[in-house]
Amino acid sequence: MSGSKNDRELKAAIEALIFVSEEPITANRLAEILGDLDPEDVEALANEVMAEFNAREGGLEIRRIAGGYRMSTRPQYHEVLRRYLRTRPAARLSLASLETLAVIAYKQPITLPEIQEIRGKNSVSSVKTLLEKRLIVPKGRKPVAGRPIMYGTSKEFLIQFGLNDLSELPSIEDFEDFITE
Amino acid sequence: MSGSKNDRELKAAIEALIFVSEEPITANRLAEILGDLDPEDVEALANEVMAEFNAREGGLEIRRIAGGYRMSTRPQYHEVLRRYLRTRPAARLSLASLETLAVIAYKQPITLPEIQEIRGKNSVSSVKTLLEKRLIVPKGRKPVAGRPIMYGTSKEFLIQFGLNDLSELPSIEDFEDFITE
Amino acid sequence: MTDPHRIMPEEDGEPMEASTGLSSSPYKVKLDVFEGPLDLLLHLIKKEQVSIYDIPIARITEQYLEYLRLMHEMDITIASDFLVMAATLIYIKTKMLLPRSPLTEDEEEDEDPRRPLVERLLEYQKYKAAAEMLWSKAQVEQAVFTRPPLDLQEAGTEIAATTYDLFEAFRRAMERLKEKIQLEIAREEVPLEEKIADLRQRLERTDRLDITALFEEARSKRELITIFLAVLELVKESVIRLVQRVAFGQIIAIKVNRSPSTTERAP
Repeated sequence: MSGSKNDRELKAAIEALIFVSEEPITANRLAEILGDLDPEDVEALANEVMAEFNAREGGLEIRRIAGGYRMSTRPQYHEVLRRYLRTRPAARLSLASLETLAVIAYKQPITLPEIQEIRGKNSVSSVKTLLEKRLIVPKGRKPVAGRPIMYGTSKEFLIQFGLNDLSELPSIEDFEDFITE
Repeated sequence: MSGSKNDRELKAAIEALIFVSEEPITANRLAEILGDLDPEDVEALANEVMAEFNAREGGLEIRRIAGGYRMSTRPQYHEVLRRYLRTRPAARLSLASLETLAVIAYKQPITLPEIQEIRGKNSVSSVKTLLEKRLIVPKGRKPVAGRPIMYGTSKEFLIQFGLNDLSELPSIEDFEDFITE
Repeated sequence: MTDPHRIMPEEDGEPMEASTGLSSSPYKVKLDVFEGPLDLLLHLIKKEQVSIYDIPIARITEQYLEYLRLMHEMDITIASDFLVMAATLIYIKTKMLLPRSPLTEDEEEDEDPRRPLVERLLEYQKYKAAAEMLWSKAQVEQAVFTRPPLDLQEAGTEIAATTYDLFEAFRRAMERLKEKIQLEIAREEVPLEEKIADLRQRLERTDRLDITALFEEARSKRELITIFLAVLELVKESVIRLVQRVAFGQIIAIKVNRSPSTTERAP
């Protein structure tokens, strides 16, 4: 086992590289990045990193996959990770959905054709997403030809955006300074 | 230090969860996922995981950020990682924006006119930049004439500045010493 | 304390860049560094090596005004904040020249007129220093990397968007709509009069126009309607008459010769 200061630094760098790499990272690649070192030396060091890391018996392990090194969780914790993935808060709304939601929030009650007129693009799937997320709700029908459904924001919408009521939505005037410039 | 089989398993699971979580994961969240455990017990275990993981002095470390735990590379390896990931340091905030951010961080919730009063200059473009970078968020309205929007720092702010919570900011009085120089 | 200006050049600062032509000026380098009146005052105080707690107000005011004059000469737009501060300085200077009121026995009421300004400067200095602290913290965080995002499917309901995002999304949609409308109006604005004039001109060169081909020139429904209206207008004015040889066939516009002596040459 290498004990020199330099080797310790190299091994730590290898560990960091394995961690950030999206794909299994090969010894050749590691050698190249670390400054044209001998790939065999680097492989020996990487194997030491792997052995020491795995000897800890923590929740993670480094394995050799497809000719490279990869850090992953140990299989026995997959159950708990699945539970985590199920419960984790979702990322942001897609830009399309956010925009559709914005148009509905500011122009409610509003029909699908009207939304599409403003956005200049098909908004069917965004409206569907927003309905599924319960951020918008149908608000009756518009008394025009075809009697299209009108949509408005829900209570869930207020909760998620931390609004007391719709009057708290920022208005153009609030951000006027930012817009004119 | 906990040595029981059960605790070892729990700690390994915590390590795995910290690894997979994209955002800093809180002790409450960990407790919930691990099966409705006492958050305080989980926090104690997570702190042990963190201490043991960091004692290795490898290329990675676990830190408390934005109220949660996060695994990341150690700062001293940034050069080699940047070479590998081909990233440049993110565009820095301008001094104007940082100054505005400092005022907001220490005086939150604060309105635009109040920020301008302290800085003695127009701060519109800085506030806009900070909003766009999600470092600050609107925090309701001030119940005065015109009901101006108040701003405060976001979770993203804590993450980007490596803070666990706002109390980790040095007190503003500490900067008094800098004045007379 | 290091000077943050040196390590961190301004990116989106206020328009204060000193222009060329005055490179010999000792002020030039400093000018592109100041952002606001408080920064300028702090700089002057430092440069003159005077105490912030006992500012020689006449001297500093004079220097401050000198900077404004210089900025003006260099065609730098002077933000109103600077003028407000100039007024404040002059006010303080005047007040200091006045003899202290002998009637005022209460010490507090007869406070140093510089005091509110000094307090503002002291307060502002703290945030300048705090900004530097934030800068160094961000430096450390930028040297840290996290795991690449795992390929996981999205689920859940919580939304990470603020009312600002919502407002921005709405504003962008409305702006797009405005642009679209303007574009359409621009296209519509091939005015009828122009179309009529265009047709008249063509009729000077030829006696007959293929209306079907004319319609095909239209790049939009709007223009098609404009052409149609122009043709109708010319028919109404008896400049042309329309002839169609067979049903659904080509429509030809034939110039009507106003001269009574000329007979129509019907097809």
